[in-house]
Amino acid sequence: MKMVIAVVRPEAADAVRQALLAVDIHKMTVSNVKGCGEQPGYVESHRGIVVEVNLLSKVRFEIAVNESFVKKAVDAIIQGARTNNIGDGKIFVLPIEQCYRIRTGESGNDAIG
Amino acid sequence: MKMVIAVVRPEAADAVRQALLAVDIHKMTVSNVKGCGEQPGYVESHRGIVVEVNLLSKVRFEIAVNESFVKKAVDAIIQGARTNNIGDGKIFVLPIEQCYRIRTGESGNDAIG
Amino acid sequence: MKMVIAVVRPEAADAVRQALLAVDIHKMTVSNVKGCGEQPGYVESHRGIVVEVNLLSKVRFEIAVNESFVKKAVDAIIQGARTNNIGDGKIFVLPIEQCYRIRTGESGNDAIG
Amino acid sequence: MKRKFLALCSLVVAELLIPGLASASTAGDAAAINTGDTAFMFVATGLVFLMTPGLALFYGGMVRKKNVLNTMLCSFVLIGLVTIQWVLFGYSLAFGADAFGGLIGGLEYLGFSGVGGAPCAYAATIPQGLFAMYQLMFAIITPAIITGAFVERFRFPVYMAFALIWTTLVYDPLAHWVWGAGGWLMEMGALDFAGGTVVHVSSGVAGLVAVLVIGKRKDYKLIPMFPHNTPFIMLGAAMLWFGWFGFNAGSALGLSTSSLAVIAFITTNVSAAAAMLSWLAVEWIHNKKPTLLGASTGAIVGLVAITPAAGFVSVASAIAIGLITAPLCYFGISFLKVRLGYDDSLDAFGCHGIGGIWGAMATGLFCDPAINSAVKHSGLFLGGGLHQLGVQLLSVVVTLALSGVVTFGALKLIARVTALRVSANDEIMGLDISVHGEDAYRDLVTE
Amino acid sequence: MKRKFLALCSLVVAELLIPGLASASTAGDAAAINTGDTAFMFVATGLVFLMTPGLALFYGGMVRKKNVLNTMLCSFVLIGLVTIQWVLFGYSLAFGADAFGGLIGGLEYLGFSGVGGAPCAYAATIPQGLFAMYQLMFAIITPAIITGAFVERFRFPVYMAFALIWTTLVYDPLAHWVWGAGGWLMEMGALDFAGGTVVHVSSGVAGLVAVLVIGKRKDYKLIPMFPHNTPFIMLGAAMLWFGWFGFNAGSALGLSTSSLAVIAFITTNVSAAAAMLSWLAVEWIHNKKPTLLGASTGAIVGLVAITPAAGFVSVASAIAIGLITAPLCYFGISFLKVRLGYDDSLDAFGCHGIGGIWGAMATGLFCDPAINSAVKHSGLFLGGGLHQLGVQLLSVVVTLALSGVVTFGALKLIARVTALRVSANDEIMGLDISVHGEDAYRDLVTE
Amino acid sequence: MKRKFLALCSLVVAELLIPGLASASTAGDAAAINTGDTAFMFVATGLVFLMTPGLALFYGGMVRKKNVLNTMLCSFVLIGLVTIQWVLFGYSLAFGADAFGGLIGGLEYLGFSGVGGAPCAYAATIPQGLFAMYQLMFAIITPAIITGAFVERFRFPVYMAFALIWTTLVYDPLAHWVWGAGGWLMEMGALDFAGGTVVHVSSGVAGLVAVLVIGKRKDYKLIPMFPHNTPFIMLGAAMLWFGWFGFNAGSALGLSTSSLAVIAFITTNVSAAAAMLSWLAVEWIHNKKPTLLGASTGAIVGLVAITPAAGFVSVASAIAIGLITAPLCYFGISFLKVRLGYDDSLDAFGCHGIGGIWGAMATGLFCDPAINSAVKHSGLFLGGGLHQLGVQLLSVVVTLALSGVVTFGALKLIARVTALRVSANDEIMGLDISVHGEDAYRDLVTE
Ligand SMILES: Nc1ncnc2c1ncn2[C@@H]1O[C@H](COP(=O)(O)OP(=O)(O)O)[C@@H](O)[C@H]1O
Ligand SMILES: Nc1ncnc2c1ncn2[C@@H]1O[C@H](COP(=O)(O)OP(=O)(O)O)[C@@H](O)[C@H]1O
Ligand SMILES: Nc1ncnc2c1ncn2[C@@H]1O[C@H](COP(=O)(O)OP(=O)(O)O)[C@@H](O)[C@H]1O
Repeated sequence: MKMVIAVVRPEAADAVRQALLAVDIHKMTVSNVKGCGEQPGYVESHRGIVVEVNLLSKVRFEIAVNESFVKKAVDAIIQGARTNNIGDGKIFVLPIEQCYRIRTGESGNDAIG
Repeated sequence: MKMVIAVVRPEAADAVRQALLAVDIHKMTVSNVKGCGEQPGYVESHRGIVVEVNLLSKVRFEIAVNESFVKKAVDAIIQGARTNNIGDGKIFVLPIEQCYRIRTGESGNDAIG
Repeated sequence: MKMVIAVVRPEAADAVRQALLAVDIHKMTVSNVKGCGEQPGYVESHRGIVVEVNLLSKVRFEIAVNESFVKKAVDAIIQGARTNNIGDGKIFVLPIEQCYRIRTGESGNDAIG
Repeated sequence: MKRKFLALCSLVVAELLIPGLASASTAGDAAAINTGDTAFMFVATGLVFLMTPGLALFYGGMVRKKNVLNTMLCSFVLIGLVTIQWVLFGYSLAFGADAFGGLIGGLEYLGFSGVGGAPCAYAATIPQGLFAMYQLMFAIITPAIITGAFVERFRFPVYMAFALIWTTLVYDPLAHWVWGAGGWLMEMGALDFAGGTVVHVSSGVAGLVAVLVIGKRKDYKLIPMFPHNTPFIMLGAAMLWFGWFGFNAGSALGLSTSSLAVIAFITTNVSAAAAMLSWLAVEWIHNKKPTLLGASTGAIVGLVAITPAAGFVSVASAIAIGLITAPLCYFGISFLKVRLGYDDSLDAFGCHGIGGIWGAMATGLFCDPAINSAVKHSGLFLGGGLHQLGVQLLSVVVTLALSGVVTFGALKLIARVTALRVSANDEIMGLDISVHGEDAYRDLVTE
Repeated sequence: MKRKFLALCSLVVAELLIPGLASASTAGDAAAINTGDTAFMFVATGLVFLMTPGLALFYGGMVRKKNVLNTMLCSFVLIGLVTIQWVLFGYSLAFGADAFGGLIGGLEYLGFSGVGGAPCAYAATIPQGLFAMYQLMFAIITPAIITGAFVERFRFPVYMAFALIWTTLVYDPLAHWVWGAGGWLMEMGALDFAGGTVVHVSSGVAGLVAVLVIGKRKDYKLIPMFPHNTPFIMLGAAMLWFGWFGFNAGSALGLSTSSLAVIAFITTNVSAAAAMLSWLAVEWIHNKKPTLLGASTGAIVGLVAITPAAGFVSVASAIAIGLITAPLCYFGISFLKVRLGYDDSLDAFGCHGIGGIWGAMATGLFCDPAINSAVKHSGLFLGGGLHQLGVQLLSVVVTLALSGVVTFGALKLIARVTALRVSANDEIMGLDISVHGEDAYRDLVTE
Repeated sequence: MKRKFLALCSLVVAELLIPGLASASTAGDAAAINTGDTAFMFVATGLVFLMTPGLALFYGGMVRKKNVLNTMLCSFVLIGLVTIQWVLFGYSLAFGADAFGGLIGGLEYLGFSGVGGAPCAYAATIPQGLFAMYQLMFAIITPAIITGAFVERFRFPVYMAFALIWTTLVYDPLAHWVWGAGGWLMEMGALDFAGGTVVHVSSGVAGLVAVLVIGKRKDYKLIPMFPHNTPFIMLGAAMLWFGWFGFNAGSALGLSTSSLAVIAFITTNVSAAAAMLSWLAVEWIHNKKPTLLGASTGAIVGLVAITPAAGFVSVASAIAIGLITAPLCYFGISFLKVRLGYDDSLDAFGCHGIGGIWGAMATGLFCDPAINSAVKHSGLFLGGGLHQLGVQLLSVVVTLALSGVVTFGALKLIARVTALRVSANDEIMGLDISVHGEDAYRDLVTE
């Protein structure tokens, strides 16, 4: 089991979800984050004082999948989020050792989907 | 050392915390997330146009524990969060390779608690 | 590749970012969380009823780095966040199995920076 | 709701067919109209109007995020509902000539018939249409106050029905008894300058009875659920305070015949100020944490308490009334409510019930014939003995009884037909999403 | 913008040099001034002023988080822009004596010259300075309404230019035709009590034409983008409603010569109330989800619809006007807009265009000489035949034509010089950050 | 606070015991009362009242999330504190007959004794009670303005004491000198229509001195801390603007004796509009980012600058005053403040100090006897020479001196007894939680 963590542009979040659904990945957890990387920030101004802001709004997906779904998930995310411009984001795959479905107490591969 | 990540219903969050405290797990990090899975969404309406919303509010716990506490943590979370209805959420256990307490610079098993 | 997760005091977040930049770590994802641990909470009062609140605002950093940068990252975070008072927070290092840059489709060590 | 809507429609059609029924006369007795008084009462009416949205914010800020829209709508919708009720028959029931031996007003003003530019006996220097609008604003906010007690669990359609019943069977008769031509409480000498009993005691007790009938919120464990947006609370309180100038000073119904408007303006502001400071002082003594919620609540209970007394007492008395109301309500909310274990969500009873009862009694303690010649017996503290206090007590008891009984009866009756509360699941989801299908704030940045 | 600023400066300097050009006379014909009327109109002016910030909140709450400041600024900045335009020449164009054969007002009031404490023919009992300020507030809010259609994509500097052109070439002439001395629409007998055509139809159709010209938001897919802050919407709606009392009742321009102010006050409130209930009923019938957004929208369209009719119809007619406007607008927004596929972001046309047209026509259906002697022909439903309806239709068509054509022409012309829309990237980032360099809310707790 | 509370209580008790001390007379000289004027001044008073909650929002939106409630409470609580101070003795100090050789007013109005329905010399056509309430609202907002300088670090109980001292030792004497019967600044010919020096210069400089005494916020590094909620700022600015109509037009104290109210109404709105546009233009020139914060700030400094001049200058002059104030304040805030390195958190000095000084001087440049016969010497730009400018300068200097010295002295004195600032830890936690034990917004969805 793997945890696929993706950080994408806010405006791409919807397309990512659609792409995931299209490959039969329905379960995920989503949150607001701020990111910084190569993407240039923007300027805020406040009564004549101008400040550069580098942390930009991003959306973070957390998708736990069985091994066989990892590639599908990664491809779907890339498909939904890629604009070829700096700031498209990253995908990280982390190992999951165990998983439980709270409702049933099931664990392991069965619990993930 | 393991990272126990749990996504639960907002209304269960308090019970989960109590259950964790009861098994002597006091340290945790909590955040708001949105989740989708099997649980049906709800309908929003806006000046006569009706839209189905699937992302529901959930609360995410991140609890780093030593191996011996993993089962206690999982059981406590299940106890606090289980309603037997779709949407109760998931628990994921990920490996932690190293841990530091910022205040003291300690690392390893001692730093986690 | 490792995922360095740090939970620090909100007021230290800026210093942590500066310290990371100083060791050439520019990419990171940041979010608001609430944490509880040893740090004492505070009291809220509401029309004469007083309640103890234990979940305190914290800022969570998620920084994916190659092995060679782990120590730099950890040291920088500690340098930026340490006040020697209870509540300074924790750093967790988790393994990353794979990483992708969405913009280019690159993967592995090259994709992380 | 559907049926109610159809009923409304047919009423309107009926009126359109019966010529003249609702045509407001324009040929006013212009000579009697004082434009200064009219301008003043127009302002006062607008100010009291603004109190209901102010209350929506005050209450809305206090509930949890998942119930804010339901809470705000419960106040806001009454501007719609009670306006139509008032125009169709409510005004007539409250301010028509005595009918049924003084129990209620007659039907001569149905559909605002004849209510137009000419003055009437209630206010000789302004158009009756304006007087009726002014009184409407009171009729709107009164049931809105009740909602503070039972929000976060009450079914919306049931609420609409309940509000309609309550305003018709409690507010309209009470207004008639206290302010209507020949109203028996007024005749008896009860003093209620701007609605201490009619508005605050009646709604406060209705809230208490309602929560006793419908029960606690599922997750209420005697600890408060904290406000989700305290700046809204202060803004709401400020709008209420601002509006209250119209509420109390406007109750003089003009500027030309007396200086009561100015007196009431001063006492109102002074009592609110004193109660705000007094509430903060109590908080300071209690746990050294004076709060913005406390300052706002203090101001409101100071305004509640001075309402019946505003045009009858001196400035010094107004300070005393304000100073005392804050600890009384504080005690009621932080001790009595917890001890007795009822779940008055936003303290409708704790603020308006307790504050209103204290204000009504305080009027019997401090009323002063030197301030207002309508005061026939000086208050107890001015050496007038217990007489006025007794009358005030009676009017409080009558209000408690009428409002309590009707509220109880109405809810019990409705409960036979349909559920009063939303389902447990809907309550957990929050009423905004489950009942209204809308979410107050967008959380995800993608939205 | 820089150039405009310089132009403004030089105008001001010019005025300073030409003595007397802008000196407001103080030696008013004090005898004619009625202080009650003046106090009333001062209040009415203040109330209408407040509508523009109210609209800023109403609109601001409805857009997505990333565009809220741009949206609010589009309304708020007009208080600045239109005030200066009005004082320099707008008022003169609208209310000066007929020039160019009645197409527009003359230049006698340039720089508010002679507009001071003395009354004028428009309102004999209040200072002309106050009359001019009252009318200014209408001039401010009208272009602000348009913005609801095209927010979330329009360039700000272009917007400033467009607003200046539009208020000069559409609003000022229209106001002259309908309300100016010898205005030809008024002479023809068109009834528009407080601006149904001048304000609402004109701005609503301008919004529609504008979005047809500039196109949809990039990510608009016929499903609405949900409001980011619904409590702001209710607060904005409440401020609008409150202000509308000044808008409609104030249009009687005083209290001393007629009771129209009171009539308009009543019909305004009643129509808004009926429309609120009616909107909620439609939502209930549709999907059992009455909403706070719906209650707010209903109230607004009820206010829009009664605007032209407020001083001409009975209370019963006002109820009917309100009840009918809600389903009309609901249908327009949820069906027509989707079917035709234009992107009227916040339904400026759906609410003000449709509601305004209905109100103008309804005036021809319900107007009643018994209410207002200015009504020469009873409405169709009062047996007066089709005459008034025809005149109303004509005034609607004239408004649609003038506003539609000028809006289209102005935008097409500007589009030759510069882009109307922000870049795709800026639209995605949100206009707050990309255009204004500011972020409405701080998300990170560190900030 | 406890002790202060006890002191208040005993005063009240004292008054209750000394009969008549505080009884407001109702037997007013009704003949002299003009109901139109009275209605107007009632409205003006309400409008100025609303400015303080408006300021609470304006300031509250500008601070960081963790300090919003403290910031709002600092303004809001003054409605309580200053009301009581004013009623007990403040009004008498300011508007009583000269005592101590004109340094301060006498004690004849202690406890509002004799302040009731009858008019007084200050305003012959309205009840003195209303005049006193109107002036109260000015007394409330003045110290509230100061808080903008030192929020996010000042101790709350110390603040309460400071506010009480400041309003008594700075505001009351200043008001007496400028507006009181026989006030020496007024006698000398200083022109201050609505409080440019008394309100704005005095509070602005107090803010500057206070931050010099207490020092910077711990984490202030010459870059601004961004507002946490900019829509609140616009709403606050709009409420201030709305209220300012009462502030400036109301300063004519009526409508019947002059048309100054209308003149002031026009100049006020025009100056604010010009300053808003001018601020946006400066931002545009600077970095092409016109902001909503800028539009709001521009409007406020335009209102500040016109305050002393409102009833003395022409419309064209008002435009000029507004156009110039924005760049002046912009420069002061973005350059001077940074260069000199003081931490005026929300620019109380930058807006009210600089804008107020400019306004006072501008009155000496533009004042026009043709507008107001109280102007004895035309302004410099109207050919009247330097005389009036000199008098204005003197009144500014006197204000700077009095307010600066008392603020410095009071803070230094208090600092001997107790700390002025919260602890470093509390400052980091935020004052809302550490000082008040409440959190403005609920973040976790579980709450
Ligand atoms: N090493 C990293 N660790 C954590 N988050 C990262 C990392 N690299 C990128 N991100 C996230 O991805 C976002 C986009 O990265 P950026 O470098 O701007 O563009 P790109 O991925 O196209 O090179 C960042 O804002 C950040 O949230
Ligand atoms: N594979 C997954 N990856 C990430 N989050 C998940 C996953 N499965 C479930 N979740 C989280 O758990 C929540 C509940 O899941 P759901 O399928 O609705 O109910 P249940 O867990 O009872 O089957 C989801 O809203 C989502 O936040
Ligand atoms: N085991 C843990 N799992 C998850 N989060 C933790 C854990 N321990 C600490 N934290 C986070 O670190 C924060 C600080 O911890 P605390 O125990 O208060 O102080 P310290 O780290 O100085 O001992 C907590 O509020 C919490 O967010």
